[in-house]
Amino acid sequence: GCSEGSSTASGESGACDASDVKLVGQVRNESNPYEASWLDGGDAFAQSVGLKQERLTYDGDSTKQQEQIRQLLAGDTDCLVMNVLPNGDADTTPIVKGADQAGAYLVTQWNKPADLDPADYDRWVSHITYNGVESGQQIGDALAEAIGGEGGIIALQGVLDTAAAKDRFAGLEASLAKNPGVTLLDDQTANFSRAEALDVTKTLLTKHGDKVKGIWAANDDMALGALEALKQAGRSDVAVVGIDAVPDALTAIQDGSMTATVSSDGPWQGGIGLAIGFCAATGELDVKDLPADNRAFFAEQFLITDANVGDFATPKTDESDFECDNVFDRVAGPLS
Amino acid sequence: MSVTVEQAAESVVQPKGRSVSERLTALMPLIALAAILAALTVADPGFFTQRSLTAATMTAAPLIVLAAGATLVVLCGGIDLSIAAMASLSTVFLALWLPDLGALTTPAVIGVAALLGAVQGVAHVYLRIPSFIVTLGGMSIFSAVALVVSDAGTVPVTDDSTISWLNLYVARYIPMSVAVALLVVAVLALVVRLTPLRSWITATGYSESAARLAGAPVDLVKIGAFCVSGACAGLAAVMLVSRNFSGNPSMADNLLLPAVAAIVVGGTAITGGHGGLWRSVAGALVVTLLRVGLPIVGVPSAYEQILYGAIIVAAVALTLDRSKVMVIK
Amino acid sequence: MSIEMEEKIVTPPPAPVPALEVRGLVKHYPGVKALDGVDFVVHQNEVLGLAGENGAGKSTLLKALVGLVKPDAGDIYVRGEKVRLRSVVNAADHGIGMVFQEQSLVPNLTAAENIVLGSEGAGVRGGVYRWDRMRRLAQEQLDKIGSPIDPLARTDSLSFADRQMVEIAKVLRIEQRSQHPPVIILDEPTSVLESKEIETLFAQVRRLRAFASVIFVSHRLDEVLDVCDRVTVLRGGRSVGDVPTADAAPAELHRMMIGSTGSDDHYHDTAFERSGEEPRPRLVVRGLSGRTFRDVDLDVHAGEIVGIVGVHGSGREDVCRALFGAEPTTAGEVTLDGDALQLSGTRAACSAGIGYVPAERKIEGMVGPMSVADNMTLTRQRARCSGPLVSPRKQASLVDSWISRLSIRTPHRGTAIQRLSGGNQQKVVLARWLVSGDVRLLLLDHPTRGLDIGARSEVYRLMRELASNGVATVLLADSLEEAIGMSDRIVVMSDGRVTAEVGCPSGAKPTPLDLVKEMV
Amino acid sequence: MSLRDAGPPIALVVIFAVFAALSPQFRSVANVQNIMDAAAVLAVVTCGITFVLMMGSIDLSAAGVMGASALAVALLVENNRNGNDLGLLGIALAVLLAAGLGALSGLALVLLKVPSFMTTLGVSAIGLGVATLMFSGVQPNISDEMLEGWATGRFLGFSGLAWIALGCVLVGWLIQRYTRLGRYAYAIGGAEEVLALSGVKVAPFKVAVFTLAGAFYGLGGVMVTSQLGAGLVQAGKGYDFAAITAAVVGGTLLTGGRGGVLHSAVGVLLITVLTNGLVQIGVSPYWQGGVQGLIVVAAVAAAVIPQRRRNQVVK
Ligand SMILES: Nc1ncnc2c1ncn2[C@@H]1O[C@H](COP(=O)(O)OP(=O)(O)OP(=O)(O)O)[C@@H](O)[C@H]1O
Ligand SMILES: Nc1ncnc2c1ncn2[C@@H]1O[C@H](COP(=O)(O)OP(=O)(O)OP(=O)(O)O)[C@@H](O)[C@H]1O
Ligand SMILES: [Mg+2]
Ligand SMILES: [Mg+2]
Repeated sequence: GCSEGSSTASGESGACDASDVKLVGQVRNESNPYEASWLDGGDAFAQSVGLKQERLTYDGDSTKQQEQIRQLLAGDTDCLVMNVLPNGDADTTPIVKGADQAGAYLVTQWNKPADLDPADYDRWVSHITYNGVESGQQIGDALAEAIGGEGGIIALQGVLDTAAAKDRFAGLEASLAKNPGVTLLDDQTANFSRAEALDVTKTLLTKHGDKVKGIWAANDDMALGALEALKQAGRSDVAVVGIDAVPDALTAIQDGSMTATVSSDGPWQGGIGLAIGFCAATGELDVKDLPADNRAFFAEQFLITDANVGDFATPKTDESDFECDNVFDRVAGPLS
Repeated sequence: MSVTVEQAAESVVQPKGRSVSERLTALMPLIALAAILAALTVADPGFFTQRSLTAATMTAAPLIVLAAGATLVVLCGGIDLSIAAMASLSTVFLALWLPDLGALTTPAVIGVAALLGAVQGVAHVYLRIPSFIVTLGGMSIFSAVALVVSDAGTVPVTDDSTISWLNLYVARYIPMSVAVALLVVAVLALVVRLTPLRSWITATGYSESAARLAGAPVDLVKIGAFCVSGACAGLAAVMLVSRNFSGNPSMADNLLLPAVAAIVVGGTAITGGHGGLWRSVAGALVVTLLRVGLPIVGVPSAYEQILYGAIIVAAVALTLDRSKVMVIK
Repeated sequence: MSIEMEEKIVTPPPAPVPALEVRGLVKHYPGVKALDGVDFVVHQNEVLGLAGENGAGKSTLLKALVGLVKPDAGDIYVRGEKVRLRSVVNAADHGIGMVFQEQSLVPNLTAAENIVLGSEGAGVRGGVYRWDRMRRLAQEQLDKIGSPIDPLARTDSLSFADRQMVEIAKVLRIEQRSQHPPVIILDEPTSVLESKEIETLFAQVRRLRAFASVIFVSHRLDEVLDVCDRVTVLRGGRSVGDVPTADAAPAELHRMMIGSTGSDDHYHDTAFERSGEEPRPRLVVRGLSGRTFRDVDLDVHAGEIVGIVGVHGSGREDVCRALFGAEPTTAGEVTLDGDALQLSGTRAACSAGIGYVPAERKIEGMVGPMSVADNMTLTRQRARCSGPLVSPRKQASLVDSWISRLSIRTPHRGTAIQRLSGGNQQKVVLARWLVSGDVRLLLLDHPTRGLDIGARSEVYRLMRELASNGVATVLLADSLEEAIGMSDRIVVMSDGRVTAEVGCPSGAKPTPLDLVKEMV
Repeated sequence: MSLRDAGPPIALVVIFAVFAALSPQFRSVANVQNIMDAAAVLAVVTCGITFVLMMGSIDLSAAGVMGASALAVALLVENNRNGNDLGLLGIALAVLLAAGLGALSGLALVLLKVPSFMTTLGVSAIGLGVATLMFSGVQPNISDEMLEGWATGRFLGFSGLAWIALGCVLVGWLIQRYTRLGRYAYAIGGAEEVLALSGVKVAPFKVAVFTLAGAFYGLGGVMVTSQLGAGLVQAGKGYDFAAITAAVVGGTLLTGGRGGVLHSAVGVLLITVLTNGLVQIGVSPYWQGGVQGLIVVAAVAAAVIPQRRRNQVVK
């Protein structure tokens, strides 16, 4: 019955046999801990439903990502489930249009142009992201508190043309408005890169000297680069905050050299995207009936400081998170 | 198909034909292409389907155009490192101007890109700066301009009616962008082959001083090559926008090394003089197959890079006609 | 060992083993039989001349002797022993060394390094340079040929002739390298030297004869007869004659080389006739100054050949390049047929009807990998085009007609020019300016460098023909004799200035001595 | 020093003077130290690439080779991933691995007769692949005191890395001036075919030069690891083009046969001063890349003015 159904009603939603589903996870590369853990989370989910995840990486190269997606969609797409991290906002549109045309189930994360809405599509099940403004503000506030609400800070921005970089910086600006004692001495981009952050921070430290009381970094990699720069400059009085909760940052928070970070749960992201798509493909979720809040949402995130860092020290996936009834448990709110 | 500039000359003057080995070296880019296709098919039989191959050629279209344009510069003995940044900048211009200029946007963007290319050519020729440096500088300048005019963000295209024709198909199976790419290459190749340009370009590439002392318009030829290279980058940008529905200041940046690789894999000598436009088409297809094919047939990411590196070197070992290249540097 | 000694004592001394012997050497190139069963012998302590027209196979033969060309058939014997020469090093171990026809020095190294290159000996220990040793080794070699060059000068800062001396100094290193009496090969070493330097070289060759054998190639038969003991003549890849110089005359050698007797008057000297009233000179140069020349005045009439002579560094070459727009000028006016010339670039010069044949053919004169046809039509594209398109038919008939007119030896018009012999390459380069027939002023810098007598004569005939068609020619000749033979008027330059002007009409030619007086 | 070599140093002085005039922080002692520290890795990488460029070849493998050596050293010295604690030996092994990758480029060049542009591009990909294999999802953080000390320790005001770079430039210069390897690399750029005519076997020297360059990149990767305290696959990102730019700005010709380690050192300082100065005077991050590109082009243009000739070939 089942197999018959899937072959005849190939265009229809939710008619796939669980064993026919093909799971694909695509991230930039496997050479950074966050994205590697994302793919591991995807593997964990795939294993829990007796499947294998196809791991794709595109080296942070937009064209290569499109090329892979196009090639993927040129194959068998009826029961294809994709959990994709688009390289930038611009890359989401063609992915969505391509998947929709080919009839593949798609979950995207992080990047999406504001005017593109999953609710307008049948097979684009969900878009998941974290509230960058909120996280930027949370760590901004934590930084302000750590320097006693008074003093100069410098900001390290991410890749300038990404929404994440812009939102997080907007969060910092909101935080600055709330903390009038804190002044932004300088902002420079270090392109989310640890090595660039090291050089930029060293230069900014010489430029502003002792006025620098804190460093706000748009991700943990840059925060860690800044920490190295501080170490080399022999400065231990500067507070550093970042976002992403990569293992090294958690260690740094544990040993007190870093002040705060915000969790974005890589393994969960890698699993949940596939889980949502899988549930839609097998018919356990009816895409049309999903509330708008579940089609595009901010996921829950947590500010991590030395008070709660122990809870996050070992990243793990919880299989129950991925059950079809629970997949939307971490919805924190609609995209604003 | 892979008649190169050089061999075209010989077929004109030597109707008796070429020796077997010469024919074979001319075919090498195609042989390399077939070999890689065969290997990928063995690894995953699902790869050798009409849909999959169509998708691969469509993917290759902008790369073909970029590589073909830059091939002219390479034939003249220079190199154009700005093509990718130029294409990125052009995507931003295209997305920004589409609402106002409508159907005129495409020619306008290509024109501007050609102009920027020519400016680099002029700087190279008259300021005597190595093309490597001029275009490296051009690369960062174009990126900065793109970042500023786009306000460091994606510029969405809401009404893509004037460029969406690039997403249609010719004769049902051939993507329009591929047809356009091949047409552009064919026109360029014909112009080069049938006019004195062939002599001038080849002479400039092999021995610039001899060409100059023979009164060949070396400066003009070089500026022209940069100009065409820029125009091709503009056209590649149109293709990219038509499929991405937006412009972005770094959209094509990662196509630089693949484009240069395509030229070299095609068998064009990086030192200038020997090579041809059709060779770059074959090269672009080889590079595309490697870029998309390896991950799709399931090679893990780390091994994919190692394989890519090894295969691409092997491909060049196969395609380069060493009798035409005096020293391999 | 002991038996040999015994034999030597008992039997009368055997005919000495030849230093080098070649039997039936064959070498094919695509479309050409460069060597077609060459036999030849070089005795010990002998200077052997090798003569033959361009493309006769001299360079190929010599390259086979130093292991650079692998013969298809035939044997090489060194001191009676059959050898297979696989590389230059291999040949050097057998005591064979060569100065190549095309200069082969590394331009960005010092002269000293070039001289010891490949056999640094004590100059390098454990991969580390010992510059003082290196300099001393090089100085020894330079002293042998009496060259005053600073061994630590960069080679590209030396003049062409000095570089040639460095090459000769370099090949003499073979004395140190091999314990056998060396065989030293000189492929056209004199074509770029001046008479004084040639004398030094010949003295050197004579010194070498005491302990070595020398093979000497030159297209100047008088030189061959002067310095050699014996001459072997090559024609079409075979040896066609072998005569002691004592009883040979140039005419006879010439006959052997080309198979018929050549005329003595190879300058094709004809009286220069002006038709009616003297018109304005075609080329008028006034006060031209540049990096290496100052205040140069020069007139050349239509149909006139003006030779410029001068020692090295006289600046005559740069004057030519300046007229062609390939060298910047600081002052001066130039008019061609009354129109002011913009010396802005080579392209402008070409379209004004000026042609230039550079001296350094390999680097500046031709595009090696391009075909003969493409090289020939590179300048005058219009000659082979119909409209904007190249017409293969037009090109074929045009190029073929010039190939036969100048008897250029090439398998085909589509052959890469680098596969031709040096002389034939030069003919193609010359033909470049002739194909369209609209050149008004020809600047010829050593146009006959490396050409055999036949080809030379052909070039001279061409120059005359062009002159009688009204082309004005400036000639930087290969030798004073050539300048005198060809020119209607000779301008002497020294230190960048014009120092004298000597009339040189047919029938009232000055002697070389007259000119030398003006030059120094 | 002849006039045509004087261009880049003059440009360096001029640019330094302009920034010093515009920004008081720029001319502070701390910032000069900072510039030297920031130049260290690039200087070492450029040292290596200079030998390749002198031969007229090109080398795009720095990024991959540095990534591989960074991961290797991070896994060989004391770290949080495994029990290794090889110290100096670990560093040597990482440099050796890098030299091996360099040799691979050279071997492919001479044996397969593939242009270095391509062999090094391929080896770069291979290096990144090897690095990703070693990375396997978890960042190795180093805790080796000596290696960390390279970046943090100071001697006469400059960090260990700056001294290492200085040592590399010195060693590079000695190799270039006083060894057969260096002189032949130079000669190969001048006229490779002539070397062959003189009976020199060029191939081993080419391989050796690429190996030497690989070793320099390897050391560069180790230095980045020391700076960042962790082995990153991307340790060498951008260094390939940056090093070529620095070498060319310093006066090394891409066609080979001219330039040298000291030229390149000047080029490195020029680039580093530029990067640092633009941040110091507060140029918008959007424009920084563009301004830097413009100044590099202008600097090279100004530097070539004294050596301009009508018929000079510029590729
Ligand atoms: N590498 C090559 N490939 C093809 N043909 C060649 C090559 N080298 C020489 N030849 C041909 O072999 C023939 C002999 O050439 P070679 O250079 O030995 O002549 P030559 O006697 O030295 O002439 P010249 O006096 O002009 O130097 C010529 O016809 C030439 O075209
Ligand atoms: N920039 C320079 N600085 C110093 N000397 C130079 C420079 N450029 C050229 N020269 C020298 O000036 C001379 C230019 O004279 P030129 O070569 O024209 O003499 P020539 O009379 O044509 O010699 P030849 O008899 O060899 O043809 C050359 O010897 C060259 O070495
Ligand atoms: Mg010869
Ligand atoms: Mg001269």
